[in-house]
Amino acid sequence: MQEGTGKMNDDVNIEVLLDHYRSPRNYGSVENPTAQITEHNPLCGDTVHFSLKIENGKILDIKFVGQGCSISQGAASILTELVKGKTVGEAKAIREEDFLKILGIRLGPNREKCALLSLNALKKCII
Amino acid sequence: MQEGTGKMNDDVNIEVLLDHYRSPRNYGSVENPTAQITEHNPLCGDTVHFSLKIENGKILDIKFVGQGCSISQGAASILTELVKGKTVGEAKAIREEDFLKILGIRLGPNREKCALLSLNALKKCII
Amino acid sequence: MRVNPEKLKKDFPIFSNNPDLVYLDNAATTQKPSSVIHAVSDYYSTVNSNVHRGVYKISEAATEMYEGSRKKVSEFIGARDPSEIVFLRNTTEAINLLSYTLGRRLKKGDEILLTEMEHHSNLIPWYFLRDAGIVIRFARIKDDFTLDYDDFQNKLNAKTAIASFTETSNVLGSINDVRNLSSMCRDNGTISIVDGAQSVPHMPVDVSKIACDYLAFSGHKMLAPAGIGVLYGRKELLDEMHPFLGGGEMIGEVGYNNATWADVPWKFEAGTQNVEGAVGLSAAIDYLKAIGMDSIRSHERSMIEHIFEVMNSVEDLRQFGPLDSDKRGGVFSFNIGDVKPFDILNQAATKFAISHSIHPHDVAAFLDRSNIAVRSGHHCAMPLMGRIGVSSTARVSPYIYNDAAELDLFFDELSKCRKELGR
Amino acid sequence: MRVNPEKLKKDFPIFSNNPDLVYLDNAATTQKPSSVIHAVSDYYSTVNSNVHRGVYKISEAATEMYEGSRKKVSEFIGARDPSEIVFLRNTTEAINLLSYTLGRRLKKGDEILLTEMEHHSNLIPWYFLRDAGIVIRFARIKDDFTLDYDDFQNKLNAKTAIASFTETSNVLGSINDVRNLSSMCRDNGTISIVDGAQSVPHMPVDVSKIACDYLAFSGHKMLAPAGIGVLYGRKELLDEMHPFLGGGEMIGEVGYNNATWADVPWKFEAGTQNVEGAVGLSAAIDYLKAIGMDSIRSHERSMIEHIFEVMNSVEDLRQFGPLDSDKRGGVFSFNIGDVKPFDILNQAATKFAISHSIHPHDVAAFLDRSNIAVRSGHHCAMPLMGRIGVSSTARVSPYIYNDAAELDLFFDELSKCRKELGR
Ligand SMILES: Cc1ncc(COP(=O)(O)O)c(C=O)c1O
Ligand SMILES: Cc1ncc(COP(=O)(O)O)c(C=O)c1O
Repeated sequence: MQEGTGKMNDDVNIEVLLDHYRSPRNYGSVENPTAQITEHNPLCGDTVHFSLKIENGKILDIKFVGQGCSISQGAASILTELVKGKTVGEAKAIREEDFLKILGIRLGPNREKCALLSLNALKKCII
Repeated sequence: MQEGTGKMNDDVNIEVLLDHYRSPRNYGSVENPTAQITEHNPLCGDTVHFSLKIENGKILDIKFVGQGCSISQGAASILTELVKGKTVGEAKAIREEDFLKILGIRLGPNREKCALLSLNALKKCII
Repeated sequence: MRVNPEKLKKDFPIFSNNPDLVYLDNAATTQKPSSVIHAVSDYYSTVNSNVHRGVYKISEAATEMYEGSRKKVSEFIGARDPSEIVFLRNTTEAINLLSYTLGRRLKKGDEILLTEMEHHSNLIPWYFLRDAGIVIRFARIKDDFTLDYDDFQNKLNAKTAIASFTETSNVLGSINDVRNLSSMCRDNGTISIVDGAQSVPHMPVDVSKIACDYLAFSGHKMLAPAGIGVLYGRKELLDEMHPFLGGGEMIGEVGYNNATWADVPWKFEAGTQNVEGAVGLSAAIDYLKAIGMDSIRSHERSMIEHIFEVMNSVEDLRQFGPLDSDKRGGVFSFNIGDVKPFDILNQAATKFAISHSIHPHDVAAFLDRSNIAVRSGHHCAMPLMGRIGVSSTARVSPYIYNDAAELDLFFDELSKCRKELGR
Repeated sequence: MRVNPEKLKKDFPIFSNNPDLVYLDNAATTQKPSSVIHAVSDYYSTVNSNVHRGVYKISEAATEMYEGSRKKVSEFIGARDPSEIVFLRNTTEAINLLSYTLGRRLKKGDEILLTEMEHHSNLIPWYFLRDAGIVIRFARIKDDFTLDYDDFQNKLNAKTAIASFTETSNVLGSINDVRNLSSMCRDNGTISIVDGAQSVPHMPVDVSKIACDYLAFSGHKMLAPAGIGVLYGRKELLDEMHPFLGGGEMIGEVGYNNATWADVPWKFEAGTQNVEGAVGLSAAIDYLKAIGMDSIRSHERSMIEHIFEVMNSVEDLRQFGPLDSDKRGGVFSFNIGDVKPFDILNQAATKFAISHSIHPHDVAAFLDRSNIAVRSGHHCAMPLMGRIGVSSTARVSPYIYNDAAELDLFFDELSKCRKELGR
């Protein structure tokens, strides 16, 4: 019961995430996006909006705006860096487990929803 | 938990009830009844049918037919003896507690329903 | 593994507190082993909290337990994914959920096919739809108390939107071939619903093999607490259904003028969840799996075969159920003499008709003197009572903690009852 | 009697197992005292069985406990008769029962009056009726977070068939004068429904004084197990209602073509009852009555007054609820900075808007490091979140085992959180 559940300081990567939260990368909106999506987490109202420019199956640009907790917003920022320049196929292939591993922080089932909000939004948007 | 619950032999009166069950009094149907009712116990399908001849507010005759367990049928027989000759007002005044006391056997809440079937039927019928 | 009732019995505190208790009413509800009782009280004593929405340790832990139980249930019945498992109160609620939500889409003249051996919980929810002009039909049972599959097939027609049938009858013990029935439904484009209340606790049940659309069952009949039950549904079907109860947890977004729903299964779990119930159910499944569902089925088969062997020692005994133990669960309904339905004309004419029978209530009360707990009544299957020509029956339904010696004791007392109360 | 949290805490095993736990999420669910935990496990270990239909000792005993619990509940809330108490799963199910059954009688254009501060469980069930052309209206809340009674009165009109309102808001802590509201309803010929989920556990609630038509509440928010809740309804009204769930126990007689219903309250209790839940609820009521509901109300009043005294020590704190402790339960919702609803245009323009606020989830996660359990999110009241101009809040809701020292610890940690996470 004491393990694996939201102890924010237990993990080295929490600082990386918090840095993304405080200074989000790729924040804003792509002009003339070819795809965009707004997604909410009903748990708490965490919101992310992604706008993308995709050409020939490649993600040329991706930006986000959003509002919510450090985990949802930090994860969104990290995700933009991760998929920018990748193909749509590569982005779609990122599994939930993979992304959680990349974030590298241990989360309980409830906070996981925050962390996975942006990945799920992105996947819905690039179907 | 061990008390008051259907130990058929604990009570002296059980023999009286069983006698009524085996040799029911007033069994049959009154001819040209002025009131009659059929009532079921949904617990088990116990059924009683009462037919009555009431004149000037007095129960001149009452008979029953029925089918069911010893308690429901014995109680019906006892009830006919109890109210025959009484006024409707007197019959209506018999409370559940009173009738259970007259039966004189200890019953749990589930078997009580069997014992009270006939009293409830009679009351509905002479409203 | 062979079921060892004597050993298992030690796991159930009720039997140490009532050493003489011969509990033979397991079709109504089962007793609880210590592991289940402790799972529930440990939950209260360590992580009790609201699931899904708490950003703190005990809530995360409770959520893991709750969703872990869902996963365990899904594996137990062979579902493809935990999201196909909806936690509800019991079988009754599950079938009502279906009648209310699927019922929304039906139109006047559509038919629902049931069988003559259904429990009220698989009758009344459908009867409600009659107000909307839905027609309810019943597949007949045969004289040997098995389902008439031809009649079922014949009554499936272009209008049959839904068929709902029990896997094991709680009165007759008849085991229906629900795989066959579901396949007939599929071929006919009819939704198939299996009432698993009396099968899931007693034998291996695998929805991937049955290939039904829905399956409902209750925790309290399989060693778990009351208040927790399960609706399995194929994900594609659950996805497109309207929600049933509205409230907390089942929503996506809500404004004053609009609302969207959460994904399944949460869409169907409005209000604060019975987490301790799910935790108890998980412990119950662990207990049952350790024994093995195949072993449990074998044990109950041996119980009913033992009953078949000794039942004729009781004079005037009538039993109601298939005599082929391949098609028969452990349930044994019987009467002493003919306990006919009430018929006022007949009754008045034949003077007093009880003489050749003992009412099942009197049978049960007599057995209770020896601490043998059996059920008596209509078993929430009144129409079936009429069908088999009785007003009610007594019923014995053994489980893993019952053995042949207990059945022998039961039959001994039953013979005494026949002598003392019969005429 | 004064509530002695330190002493009471010893009755709750979760606190001996988690000595540092500061549990402040009681509006979500409460912890369970040993007396409740033991009532449940003793039930399993002594008389566990099916109620109402068993003609054997343990079933009679279980029935007495189940119906005894009903009697206790009826006295606890001042009902005239136990038959006015229906056992259900929780508040959510109770309100859905009403929306489904009362909804049958409504016609297009009929209105239902709610308030802006309702929980999803008192919104969505009514929203479902919009499909049938029913109009939902909302009595407004004022800037001081109290209900606007004039607006409620104004919105009651000839078409208002039903009004459903909470006694205490689970977000704002506002206590509504439900006696007044019910009287307005009665004068208007409108059915009144009180959501007592947040009041019955926290203060004396007496339906004979409120004179409402219905009251709903949940066991798990008042020390009892999950899976048991209560609908109180005036007998005359319950009598004439259509049943909700169909199944075992709720019937009178059933044939293949027809069915009649049992008397209330059993008409509404389809399926195997959660007897252990009722037994646990009974033990919980005993525990609460021994303290006294007046004392509990006083304790919570002192808690919220203490909060008012110290809350300003935290920079940028915004609180959402009436500042008059006469009109305020123990619930305390707050944010650090402005946690505005998401607005994409605004968001992109202001570059990055989180700078002046800390998201409630981060607040809760921070507090969790010190084992302080608080809720964060929309509290199943999304529309209200919009109304008070936030996307979500953090919430503290003390109960009988919480004291001022715990609140002080909470505020200390909150100040640290403000420093560490704020910018
Ligand atoms: C005001 C209010 N109403 C209704 C509910 C729903 O209660 P439950 O989830 O127990 O059905 C809650 C709590 O969740 C509440 O706070
Ligand atoms: C065949 C069958 N279906 C449904 C039910 C209803 O189960 P529950 O009362 O747990 O909802 C039962 C048992 O009561 C049953 O035996």
